[in-house]
Amino acid sequence: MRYLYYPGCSLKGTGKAYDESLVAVFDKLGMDVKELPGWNCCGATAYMSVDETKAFALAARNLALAEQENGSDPIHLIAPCAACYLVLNKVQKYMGEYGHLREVIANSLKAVGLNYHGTVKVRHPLDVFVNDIGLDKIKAAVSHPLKGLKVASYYGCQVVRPYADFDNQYNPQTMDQLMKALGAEAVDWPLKTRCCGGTLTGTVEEAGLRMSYILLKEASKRGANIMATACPLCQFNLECYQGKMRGTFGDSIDLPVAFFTQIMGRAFGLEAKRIGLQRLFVPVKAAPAMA
Amino acid sequence: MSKPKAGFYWCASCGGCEESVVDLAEDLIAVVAAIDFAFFPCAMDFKREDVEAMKDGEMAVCFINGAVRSSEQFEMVELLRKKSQLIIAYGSCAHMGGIPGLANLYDLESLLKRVYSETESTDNPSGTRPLPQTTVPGGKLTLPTLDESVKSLDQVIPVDYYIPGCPPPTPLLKAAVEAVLSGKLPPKGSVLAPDHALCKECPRIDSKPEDLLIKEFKRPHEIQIDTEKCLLAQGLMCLGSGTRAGCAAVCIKGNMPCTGCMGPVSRVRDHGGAMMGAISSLLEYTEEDQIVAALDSVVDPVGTFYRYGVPASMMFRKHKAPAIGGH
Amino acid sequence: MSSLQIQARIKHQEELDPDFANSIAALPGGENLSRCIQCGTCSSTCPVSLYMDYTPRRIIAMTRAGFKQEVLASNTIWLCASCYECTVDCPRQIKVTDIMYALKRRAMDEKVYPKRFPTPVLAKEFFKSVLKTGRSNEGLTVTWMILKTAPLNMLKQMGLGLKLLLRGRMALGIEKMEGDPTQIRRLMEQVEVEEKKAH
Amino acid sequence: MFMENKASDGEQPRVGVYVCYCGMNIASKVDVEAVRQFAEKLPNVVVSRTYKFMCSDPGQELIAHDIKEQNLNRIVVASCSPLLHDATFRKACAKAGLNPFYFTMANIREQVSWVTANSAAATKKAEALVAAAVARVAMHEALEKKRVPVHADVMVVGAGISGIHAALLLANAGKKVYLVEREPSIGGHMGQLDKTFPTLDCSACILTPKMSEVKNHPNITLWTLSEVQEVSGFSGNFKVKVKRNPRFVKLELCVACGQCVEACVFKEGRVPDEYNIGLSKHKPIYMPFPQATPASVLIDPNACLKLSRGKCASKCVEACDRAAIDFEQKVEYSEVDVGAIILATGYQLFDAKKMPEYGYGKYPNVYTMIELERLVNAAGPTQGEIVMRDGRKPKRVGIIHCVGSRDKRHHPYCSSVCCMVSLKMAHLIRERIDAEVFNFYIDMRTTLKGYEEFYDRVLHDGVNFVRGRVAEVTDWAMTPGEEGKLVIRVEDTLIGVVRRIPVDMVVLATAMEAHDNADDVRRKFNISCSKEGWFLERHPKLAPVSTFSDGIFLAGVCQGPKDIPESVAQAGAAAAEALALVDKGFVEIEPNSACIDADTCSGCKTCVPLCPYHAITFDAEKKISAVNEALCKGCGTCVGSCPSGAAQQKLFTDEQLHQEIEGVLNYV
Amino acid sequence: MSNLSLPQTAAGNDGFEPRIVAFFCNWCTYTASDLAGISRMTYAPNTRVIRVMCSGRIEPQLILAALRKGADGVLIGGCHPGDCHYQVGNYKCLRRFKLLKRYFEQMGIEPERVRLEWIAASEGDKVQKVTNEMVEQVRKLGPLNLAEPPKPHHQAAVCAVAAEGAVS
Repeated sequence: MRYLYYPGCSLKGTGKAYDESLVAVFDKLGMDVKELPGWNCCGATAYMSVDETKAFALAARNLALAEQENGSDPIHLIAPCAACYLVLNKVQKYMGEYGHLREVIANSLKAVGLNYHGTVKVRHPLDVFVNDIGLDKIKAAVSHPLKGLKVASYYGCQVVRPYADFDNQYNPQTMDQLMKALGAEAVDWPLKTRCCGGTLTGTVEEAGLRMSYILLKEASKRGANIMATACPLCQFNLECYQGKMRGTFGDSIDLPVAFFTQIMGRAFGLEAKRIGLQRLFVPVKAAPAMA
Repeated sequence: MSKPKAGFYWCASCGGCEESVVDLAEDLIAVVAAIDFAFFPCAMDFKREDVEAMKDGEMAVCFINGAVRSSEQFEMVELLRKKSQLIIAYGSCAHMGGIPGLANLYDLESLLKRVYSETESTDNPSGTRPLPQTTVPGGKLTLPTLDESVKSLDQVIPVDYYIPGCPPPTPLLKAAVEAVLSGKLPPKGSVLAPDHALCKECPRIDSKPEDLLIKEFKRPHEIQIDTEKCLLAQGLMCLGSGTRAGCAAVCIKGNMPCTGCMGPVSRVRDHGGAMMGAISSLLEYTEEDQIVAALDSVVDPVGTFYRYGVPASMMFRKHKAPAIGGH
Repeated sequence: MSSLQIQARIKHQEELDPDFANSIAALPGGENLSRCIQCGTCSSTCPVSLYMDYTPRRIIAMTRAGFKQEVLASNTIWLCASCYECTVDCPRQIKVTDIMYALKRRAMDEKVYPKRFPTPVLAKEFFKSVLKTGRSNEGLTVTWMILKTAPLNMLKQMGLGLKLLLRGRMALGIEKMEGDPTQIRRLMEQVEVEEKKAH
Repeated sequence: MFMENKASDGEQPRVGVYVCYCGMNIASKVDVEAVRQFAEKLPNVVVSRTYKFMCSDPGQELIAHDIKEQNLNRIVVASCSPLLHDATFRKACAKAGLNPFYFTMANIREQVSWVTANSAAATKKAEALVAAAVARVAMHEALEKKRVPVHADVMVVGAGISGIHAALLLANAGKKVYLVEREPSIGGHMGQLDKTFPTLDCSACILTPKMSEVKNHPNITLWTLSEVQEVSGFSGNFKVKVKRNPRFVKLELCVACGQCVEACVFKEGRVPDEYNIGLSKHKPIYMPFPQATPASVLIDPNACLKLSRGKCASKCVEACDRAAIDFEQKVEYSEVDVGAIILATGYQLFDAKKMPEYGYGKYPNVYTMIELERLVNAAGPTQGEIVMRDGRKPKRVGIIHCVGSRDKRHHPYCSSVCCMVSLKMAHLIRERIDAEVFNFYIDMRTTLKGYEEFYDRVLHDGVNFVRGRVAEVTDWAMTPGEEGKLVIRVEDTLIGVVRRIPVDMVVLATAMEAHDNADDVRRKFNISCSKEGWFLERHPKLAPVSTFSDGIFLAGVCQGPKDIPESVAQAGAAAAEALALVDKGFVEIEPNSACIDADTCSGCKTCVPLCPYHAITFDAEKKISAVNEALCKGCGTCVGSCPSGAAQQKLFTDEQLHQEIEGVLNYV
Repeated sequence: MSNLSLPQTAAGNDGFEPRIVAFFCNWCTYTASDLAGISRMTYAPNTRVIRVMCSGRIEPQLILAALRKGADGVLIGGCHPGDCHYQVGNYKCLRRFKLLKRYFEQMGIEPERVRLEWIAASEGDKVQKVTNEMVEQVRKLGPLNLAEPPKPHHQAAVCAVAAEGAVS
């Protein structure tokens, strides 16, 4: 299997810790994954509402770049950010479904000396870890089993909807299995895939805050002492606004929200800085086995 | 009372047809006694002028063998048509285009290129090609020109009867001559041979299984051929099941499969088409890839099913890229 | 003394836009618009519908019927967080999320979205930043957005921004892609050309 | 190669062409008058007319009249599909004394007007098809239909209400019927229901008498635990091989006293009970259900110690004073000849687990409708008490319609009964435990006699109706009132607001779907399936219980979702069709069999191994092959592979097909 | 994802309406095409359907004749493998078809001009899809225009007298 890593803009900004921890985990698992050279913004959701075709073209450029790296077998492009994962998959699919779109994009790419034949596979790290690397290999890498850690796995929307085929859309399991493999306890809760509010938190704050608040509330109610996320925006909303929520909804939630890769890193005994624990607002020290 | 006049002319042919006349052996005497050969370039010294000198319909019958491609052949057969009451297309080439008809798989230019420049034995650095006209000291020399495609005789002039075969079996020739002399002739356009397929006369028919299914096709040089057993049953591509009888199964008796020189029976529209339909149906397989694999053992479909009849077939010649733009 | 406020609620056919539905259905993802049976799954599955002036189902119905103004002026399309619940749950396989995107774009083209409403601005800022650098810089984008829409919020957001900076989660320096960012601009321009060709 | 285009049978063809308007069905797209004029100019055409409805009596009269007046000897009708009206017009020709096979049809409705957008193109296409028909019909020859005697017995496959009803009708008409049922008892799904809508009469009370009538009918041979293995032959003369699994109890001896069950070494049931959808368990030796027919116990070989492990005290054997238990029983095969077959194989229910959003299998208090049928049934696992898996009585119940129906991710079709079933269930719940009931529906479909009235009654019962498809059933509480409840999230589309409604019990009205093995079954009987797996009727309107295989008929839900009255009606229709076939005593075979011309056959034997029905034999004496018309079914494979054109298929001769080819290409 | 190469446009073929002869078996494909009609699925008007009882009846000569007589393409429809109303007729058709394709390769006939499809009685939509695809495919290829085998140009008057002339 030949992998390339597409971080996406957020992992170079608010999601830095995701970037750091993911790379560290790749390394720990002995995976040789280099960053896609010359990658650009995926087109992302907000962009879709300015000009869809342009958004698709941006995404397609990345796929075309990745395809250039094709060797004997096709490239698997790992996109950790939910939005990137969705957009890259979406353009993949739509270029197949809509001939006119395919033409416009193919011609535009040609104009800048690129073309794309649809061979790249866009993968999410959850998928890669559980289905390619396998839980046994993960278990083997665990040096600090996360005893007593009760994880509410939060998948969010776009990692499982609508294009993901690696997990159940209504009750996904991959992250839960992963957490169990790390020696943690997976809390079963019903809001695993309910939206965190996405960009609303920044635009229509009340709505956004409330949506994130609901998630945190339910997770702690079900006994979670940490929440694991697979998307930089989810993590940002769920963690960085907890202070604000206190103000708005009057009760204090102090639930650490970490990237699932950070939790893996911890179990693998990687040093805190390498997996960006210091970048979290809500300190994970509170949670057992995370200190 | 004068004997009816007859002609015997050759176009694009190998001379085998003439041989078949000689094969009449002592019967030849009877024939010569009954008819008067007014034109037989291969055997006697006649010139075109002699024919031109005849009055229209002077010859009772003219046997023409060989396919038609050159300008000379065009002129001659039209001339002979004028001078003869009956035209009999003699032999596979005149009947269906014959072996020369396989040239219809190529366009004229590539043929000339091959023959005058490319063949292993060609030594023609200057790339000389035959010219319709050359001036040499002492005058002009002319050569016939070649048409784009090879044609069967009836594609050039109206033909009254056909005697098939490569070469035609002598008994058919003899019967035809007798028929012409006695005037007991079948309807115009008939092929003067039995109207059923060879299997009916095949000495091996009893050895042909009633549950024959074919796994793959063999070529004669690939196997030790059983001298008693049905050849198709041995995997050899024998066209006897759909080829007109009348040849007394000489090839089969020689332990060789029928290659179809006698052409189809009257009810068949496309000899090769019928044969392909019949023989492929007998394949044992139902899976698409197995079928395709088995058919790979049919090395050269055209050469196998249309060896003597490309011009007379529905396709007539290899298809060129269609002219774009409406019917 | 206040009198009872009333307002005529009738809709006359000539107030509707007969081509609205087709123009939306023609876009990628819009193909099943006409197949809606108004079951309301999209609305009930939507995590934001509680704030919407029209539920997604009604937006579909109104789009189909040509209620262009109402649809484009609705807050529904801007509240859509594109979580794709409706898209995967719709029993008629209508790509509701795509339709919401299409409506947002239409609203921006026709400049009928609410004044100082952040989302379109955010989107535009995003666009600019990508065009310049090939990537988006959340920090700067968000800052711009706030300044343009609600300068006063800036103060409120300061704290958050600062925290992010301190934790190295917001770079003030501009994140650039490797290689030649002008390729992005050329790509975008070519798309415009091709789109014109296509129509 | 040297064919001249003269008519078969010597005579010069005089063709009459009749172009049908079919009201506006054809005329709205095809310029019928233009086609008429076009046809007029075609070779051999003597008369060319148009008419509003050619299939009507006056239309047929028109043909008859012209045949006599203009002494036409060939007829072409350009109208609908030959699959629909070939027979009609052949009769019309015959009435006028013309051999009916001097007729052919041009299909300018299904093949042209209904599928073509552009009018000019449609007309052109219609003309081409008419030209082809005219060219073809000149080559037609006079033919006779062959008569073959039929076997008078009938087989009915599946003994639910449809199969039972069909079998009884036929048996009462004096026909011998083989009734084959896969399960240990007949009765099907209806046997599991409590009450039936809209009359609310008890299902068992109306079904059981019919079941015992079947059991005791002298003309019915009932085979339970049996499945059809193989079907050969053709309409009127089928040979059917039936596999009969052992029940390990001698039917003729068992009186279902139940002592063996009492005695069984297992004191408790251990096998999930199919009849009660696993809501209860039965012992290895058991009675399927109280009214099971035949009234006999049976042994589950996988659960029985004796049969699975070979050693057991076999207390049951001691307990049975009639020595009915027989561990030695083996699978048996029976082969029977029948003239007609009725398929009444029914349906299965959609697996609610395929829609995780409704939490079936995750939340114990989410039930399927059929489970609830058993719960409310007095003979059910709770003796009719509506108590949930956790033992509580529900105070509020939500019934969700269209689970798996009208959903392109599962079944695009409407299962047609769920609305009424849900109304019935709502009523029963109100009546039995006076719980609050919510029905969640997309559209309310109460179309048949007495159904709307029943809806009205249920509305009056105080049942709440919310028009909206439920998005989710969850145990996530947002308010104190929702704690410990199942919360239903739905948009009340009539109000335009999303509602969260906490309930104790959720009931899913799951879709009817074709059996998983429907495809194997249809292959066995050589019929077709719709995309959804329902058996395909020959014509949706005019042959709704016939199939494309003559002599095989459909009854009940195996053809598509329907309720009990409809199923019974259809079973009646199927029985009548079967009766009409076997009572006639003979079938007429379409004269499209192949024949081999003895004079021109070269005896190459190519055709012999290719015939799927071994209808071709090689005459070693004459050294030619010949077709046995009785066995030939007219596929034409031998014709397609005869290398010397000696084999021909009537109605599809080389001449006719090549004329047709020229026809479609030449004139337009 | 399927291939992303740009669809070629039927350059220069404007106004060309392909003529396609279709041979459909009675039980599956012809019924399916009737179903397409009953369901009012409109599709390209270029096909001319000829009904046979079984695809096992269809043989090379019919296909060759259609092309010779002016068809630009030939479409064959039969029951899915295993579903043949006559058990195995469709396999015979498949075998003939495969050999014929090899012959066409040699004769320079584009393979896309002849197409064999299995279409079940319930697949009205497939009739619509396949027909439209086929018509577009052939439209791109352009007209077939097979070279006509020549006919003798002049009728020799003397042929008439031939018979009695022979006996003289």
